[in-house]
Amino acid sequence: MNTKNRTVITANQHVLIRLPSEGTKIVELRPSGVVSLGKFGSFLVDGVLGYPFGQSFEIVEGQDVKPILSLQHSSDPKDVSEEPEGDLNKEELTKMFSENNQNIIDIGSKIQKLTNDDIEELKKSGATSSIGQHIIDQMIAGHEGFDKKTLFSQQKYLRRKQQKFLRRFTVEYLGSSQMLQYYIDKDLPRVIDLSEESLGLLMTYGNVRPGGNYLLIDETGGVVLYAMLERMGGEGQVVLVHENEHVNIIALRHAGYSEEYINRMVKTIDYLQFLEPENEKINWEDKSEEELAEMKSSKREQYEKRRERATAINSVIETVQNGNFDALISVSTLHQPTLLPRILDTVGGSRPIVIYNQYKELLLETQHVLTKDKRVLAPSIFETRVRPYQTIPGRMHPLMTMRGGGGYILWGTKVIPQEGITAVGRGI
Amino acid sequence: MNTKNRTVITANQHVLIRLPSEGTKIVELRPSGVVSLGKFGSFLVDGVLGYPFGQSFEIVEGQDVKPILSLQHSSDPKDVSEEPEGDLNKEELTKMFSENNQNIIDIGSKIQKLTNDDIEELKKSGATSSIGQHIIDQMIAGHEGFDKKTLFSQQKYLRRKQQKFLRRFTVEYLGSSQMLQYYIDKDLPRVIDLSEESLGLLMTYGNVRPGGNYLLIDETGGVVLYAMLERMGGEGQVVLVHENEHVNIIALRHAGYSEEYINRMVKTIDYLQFLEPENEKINWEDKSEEELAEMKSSKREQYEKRRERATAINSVIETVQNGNFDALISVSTLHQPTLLPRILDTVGGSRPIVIYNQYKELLLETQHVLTKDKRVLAPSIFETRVRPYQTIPGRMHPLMTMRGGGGYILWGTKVIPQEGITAVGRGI
Amino acid sequence: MSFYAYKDIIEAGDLVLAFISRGATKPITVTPGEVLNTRYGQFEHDLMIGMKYGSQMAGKKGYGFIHLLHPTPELWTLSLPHRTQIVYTPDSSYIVQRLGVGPGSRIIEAGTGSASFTHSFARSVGDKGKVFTYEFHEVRYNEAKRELEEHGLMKNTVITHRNVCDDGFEIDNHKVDGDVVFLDLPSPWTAIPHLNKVIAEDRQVGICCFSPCIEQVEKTVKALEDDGWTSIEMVEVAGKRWEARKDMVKHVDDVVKRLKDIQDRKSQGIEKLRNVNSTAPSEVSSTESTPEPPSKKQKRDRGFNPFGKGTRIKEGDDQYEWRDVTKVESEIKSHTSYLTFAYKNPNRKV
Amino acid sequence: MSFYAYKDIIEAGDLVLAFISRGATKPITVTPGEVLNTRYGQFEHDLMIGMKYGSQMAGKKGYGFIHLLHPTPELWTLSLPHRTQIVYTPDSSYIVQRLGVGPGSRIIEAGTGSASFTHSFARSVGDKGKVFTYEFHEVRYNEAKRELEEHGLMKNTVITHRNVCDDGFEIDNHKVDGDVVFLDLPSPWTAIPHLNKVIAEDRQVGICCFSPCIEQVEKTVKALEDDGWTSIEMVEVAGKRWEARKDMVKHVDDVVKRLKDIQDRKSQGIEKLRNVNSTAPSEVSSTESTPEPPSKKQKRDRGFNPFGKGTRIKEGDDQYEWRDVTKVESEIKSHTSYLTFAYKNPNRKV
Repeated sequence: MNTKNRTVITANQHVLIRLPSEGTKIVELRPSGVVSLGKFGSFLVDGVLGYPFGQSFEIVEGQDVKPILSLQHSSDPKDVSEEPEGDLNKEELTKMFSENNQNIIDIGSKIQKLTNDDIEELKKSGATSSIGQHIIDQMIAGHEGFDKKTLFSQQKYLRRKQQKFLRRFTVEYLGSSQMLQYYIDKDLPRVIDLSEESLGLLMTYGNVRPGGNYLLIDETGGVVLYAMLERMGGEGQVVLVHENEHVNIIALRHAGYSEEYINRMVKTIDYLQFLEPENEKINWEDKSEEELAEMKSSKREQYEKRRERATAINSVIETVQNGNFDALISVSTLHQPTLLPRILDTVGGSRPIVIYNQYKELLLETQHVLTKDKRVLAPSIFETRVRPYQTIPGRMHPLMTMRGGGGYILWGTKVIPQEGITAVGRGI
Repeated sequence: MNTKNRTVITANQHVLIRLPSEGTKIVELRPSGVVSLGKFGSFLVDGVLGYPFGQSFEIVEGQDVKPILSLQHSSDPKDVSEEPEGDLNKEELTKMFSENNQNIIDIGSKIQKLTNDDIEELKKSGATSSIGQHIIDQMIAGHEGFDKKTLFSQQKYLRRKQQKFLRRFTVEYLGSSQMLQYYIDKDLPRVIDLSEESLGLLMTYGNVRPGGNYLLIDETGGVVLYAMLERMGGEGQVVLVHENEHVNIIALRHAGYSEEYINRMVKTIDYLQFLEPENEKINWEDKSEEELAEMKSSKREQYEKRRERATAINSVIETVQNGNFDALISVSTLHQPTLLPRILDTVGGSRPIVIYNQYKELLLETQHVLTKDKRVLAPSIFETRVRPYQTIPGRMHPLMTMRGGGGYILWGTKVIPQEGITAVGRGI
Repeated sequence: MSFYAYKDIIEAGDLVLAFISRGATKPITVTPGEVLNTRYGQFEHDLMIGMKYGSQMAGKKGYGFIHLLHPTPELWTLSLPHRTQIVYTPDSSYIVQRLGVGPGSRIIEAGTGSASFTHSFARSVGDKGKVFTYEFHEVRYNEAKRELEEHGLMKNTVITHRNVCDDGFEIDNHKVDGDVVFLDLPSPWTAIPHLNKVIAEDRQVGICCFSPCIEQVEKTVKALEDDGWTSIEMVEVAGKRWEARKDMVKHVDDVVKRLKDIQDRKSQGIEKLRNVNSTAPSEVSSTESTPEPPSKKQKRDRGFNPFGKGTRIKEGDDQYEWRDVTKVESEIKSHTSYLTFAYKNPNRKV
Repeated sequence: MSFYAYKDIIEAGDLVLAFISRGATKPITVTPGEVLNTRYGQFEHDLMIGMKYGSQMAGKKGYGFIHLLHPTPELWTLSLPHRTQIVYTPDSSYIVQRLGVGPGSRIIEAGTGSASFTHSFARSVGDKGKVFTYEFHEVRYNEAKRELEEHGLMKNTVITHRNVCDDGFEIDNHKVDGDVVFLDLPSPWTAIPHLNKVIAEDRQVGICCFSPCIEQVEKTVKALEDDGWTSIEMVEVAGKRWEARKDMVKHVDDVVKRLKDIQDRKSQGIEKLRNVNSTAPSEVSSTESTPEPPSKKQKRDRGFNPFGKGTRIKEGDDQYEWRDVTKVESEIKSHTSYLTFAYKNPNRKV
């Protein structure tokens, strides 16, 4: 079974750390260990254990932490009466308030008297909770034009600085969205440009749920597989097709699933075994009890290993031959128009076919092939894009820039065509 | 010269009529004539003359009109103190105000007791200014659930009805945006899916301005040409390449330009003449004065016609041979990757190449060809989309649906490559 | 038939989605003796029994067909009449992904509306989870309740007739203990304070408020902040559907050939033949051209007509060259609602 | 050189835009004796004189090149450092089109900002039109004024140092008589009432207010309504740039062949050779394969490697099969500003 704790921060789990800079990190929480966050400081693991996932912390003294309301709120969470906006240097801000930015000369960093060396010096000078705040105060003092900025741009400036220096972090459950986010930040080609919204659409159009029996092609190192396992909650099965000798599900390294759990939920098969099952089945006959009894223990061990492997391969090949999968989900850079027609028949009737690609042009080619093929009903290409807003009251607008791309999804339904039916009009 | 009046509604001009239903119509304002707006009534042309373009009117008695502030404002424009929102049946609305729509049963048209026959009857019964209002009053009376709707949905309902029955209209100058809008409503394939924003981008990236000398391929029936002439203000020249025996600039029928003006501004040439100029030039030698003197007048007339045609054709062929156009603007369904390389050299150095297509995939192919060609610097494909909002205060949101598509634009700069230059890195 | 799992063979009493054409899917309950009438023919329920889900089924008269689909929350959403606002799949799939909805999640949904999102939630949370859905509009409540019962979704779903803005979310005999909240209400800010009594106290709770107007978002953000929700972010989801099409390749060389052909015909006076019923049009005299089908022989002589102008050409016709292109729907959903997300934490060891 | 018309040959004193690479265009004034230094080489101004605009120019050492472009408002916008907010071409081109800006238009623009839109207006209104532009920030005003003078745009442009929100738009010695208004100000609603004194009285006037935040739009809409503007509509413009790319076609048959190759090599023990420096890799022994370039011979034996994994492959390499694809910028401008349009009419015969 899945031994992960999804609600409480627990030792020996991989978690996502979200930083004020909006950067992310995956760390393993070793009991009594220390986690380093680079310039944001380091903290003792034991200090965060027992809180629910999603809790934010501030590093206070040494490597100790105190819980805070959020990355934007320095105060103790019990003190909820605190103003959520502008809690930082509110007085100074108000004192320096100026009606507009008519007198500001916007020549960027020249205005900033504090050098990077000064900042490094300050950072070294203490490890107290106020170090970030201290640096920011110094920076304001060194910023000639600060009192000429509008209240709003002052706040924006402080927020930027805050993101750079405050020693705060949030511990999040490493769900599939967090896992994807981590790879998007660190290695976008690894996840083939997949966005969170496209992943959600894949899971929904694929009808992924507890108990399903899915056929999956996943070249994201297992990020898509991880999302499926999350939706399946330990019930059902995923048959994962791979193109290399060994399957790459590197993302599952952080999943916290036991090997037994993964072996039960995920069966792997390579394209050779998938497409030429009869050749690739392993001829295996169990040796008799007598024969086994005669074997040396080392030989016996070898025999058991080979037996296990043969059983596993033959079993997954049989699973594929039996087919009737509850969905085909493909996130792959292989040429789908030539691949799909060869594997479609393993999917059950009325089940979804869901193909992701980074490029609409390649799904276009795929759609033409599927439309001609008749085994996939009403295939269409879907594009979904999420546009985040800045929600500061009185200053609401979409973020000025965002990541382009995010991929496209072809969705259709596997059907069973009948020979010799004449259409009236177009029919489809 | 351009004899159009761009500011005042003037007799004998084609204008755009905008209706409360958001429908559009192009009509010619014949003095003392009557313009029929179908179910919105009809009006005497003389009543609208002399007002500035953009004026809205209401049909009052018979076919007379009175100026109104806008299609949404019934009042006299002098009375600007009037509330802009909810001026219609405001009292009833307030009386029937209900906090929310908890008790409304939304079963659409069943609730509407007034039959279409009733409405037709009402419409026949009178031609007074209040006919539309009268119908709406009757509909409210016949609408069982009306008093259970929220104030907002009541207003929305009335607005919808208003759009259907109120006898109001706006007279707009028939600019290029209006011309395009008209075709978008009536015959979208005619303008190859071009949107107003794409047209604007074409004109701007094409650097269209007074005095320019442009090469144009326009399969929209002259809508793009019309936009260019608008931007040129009677100065400069457009050479228009066409694929049929005769050029199709049907949109210019409504332009109000004189034939002389069009002949001065627009030169036409077909692809055969363009691509095989030497073969297509007409051998022409003027006859001597003596020869001409001997001709019969009918023969002489024929001679002059042939002379004019030969001069025109030879002149435009020479213009193309001289080249140095200030831009190439192409809005065409012809295969650009094979066409462009053959015509690029007629465009001057550092001038824009701007290619519109309904399909990004076709510009993609074109971009690859141009990138290899080296005569077009930094070609890229641009997509621009305008998203309109509902701006009712307190109810602001993007419109729920809008037209998809609108086309794509490839923009690059014609350059003069030098042989034998080695790049450092990529260079482009 | 079940929204929780697939079955393979259609039985009497099953809910089947009859896919008639794109945009026309009709839900039917398979009932012996009944007949489904569509513009593509008549389809007897008796013959459906025993067929496989996904089968193409021929009409009674031997032509015309439909496909018999197994219900899923997504296909169900597509089959819904637009009787009320529906949370469409681009929005619902993102909400489910972002809030980490999965087996065991405990959902609070208000209002139920068309219940299409309720179906999606019920499928996703499985038998370890629970969906509490609230609808204040009585007619809609009754419709949704009947539907959820008919669809067998009451195993993990509790529907309540309630104005949550006034009366909150508490339910007799149930500890709601919700960890995912979805509010699709005209004034979510009046419902937010009531949530404290029913959301989980031992783990993080996520919320999504679904509001069409920006002013509702401003009030919602304020109410969330006042009530201690954090990491507030508002987003829009834009979903588009693209179709694969083919566009004819028209080479300028063919245009030039056609112009030359016109010139030649003019100088040879062939143009005069235009209105005469020609049985041997010039363009088929070429030895290279493939023989024309009889129907084409009847057509008006258009001279050399490389792009088939004025004739009916099927998209992708082998006689012409084509390029693959994509086309978006002619009318797109440019806005559904703004989605305001936030989280609430116990902020203590649990 | 002029922003009003093209010239063909570069002369001393001309403003030339040196296109170095996408995203790097450098404006230079051609000055005898000077040299442009770029990472692609050094380029002598003296050699530019007499060259055609649009020419590719080689670096001093014979390699590396730039292109010498003629300024246009659009290329100028691309060459601007992002020192202040710029109205980018997707927005500016739409505003010009929608408000019918053309020869003879009389523009009121506040603030001037980077003056990039001022360039575009000046180009479009021609010598029959006029652009009145106002900037309240003194440093920016001085910069813009100098630039407009240097670019020869004062023929039809008047720039004024002014806080229009306080002091309005009237100018000594000029009847502004504007018919197109563009307000890019933090609080346009304070400027709108001042417009009545300077807009045309005998024809329709169009306005566009450019505001990043939605709350500004609400205040603007209110101010426009209060002041008698009608047909108010707010829109957003989304501009995207796409690049043509090529994506390698990877057939599953090649995957299968590779898996078989691995199997074969394993069973033949060839895998053991992996770490030995093989001079004759097995895959080039095939008679069908083209001779490999020497550099490839040196590479590690990867067995049958149909997609060139682990090697450097140039996009579009003829040895592989490719598909054309488009890719959007990795970071897109998701928002510039909201554009609020409205019209004001004299509402009487003129």
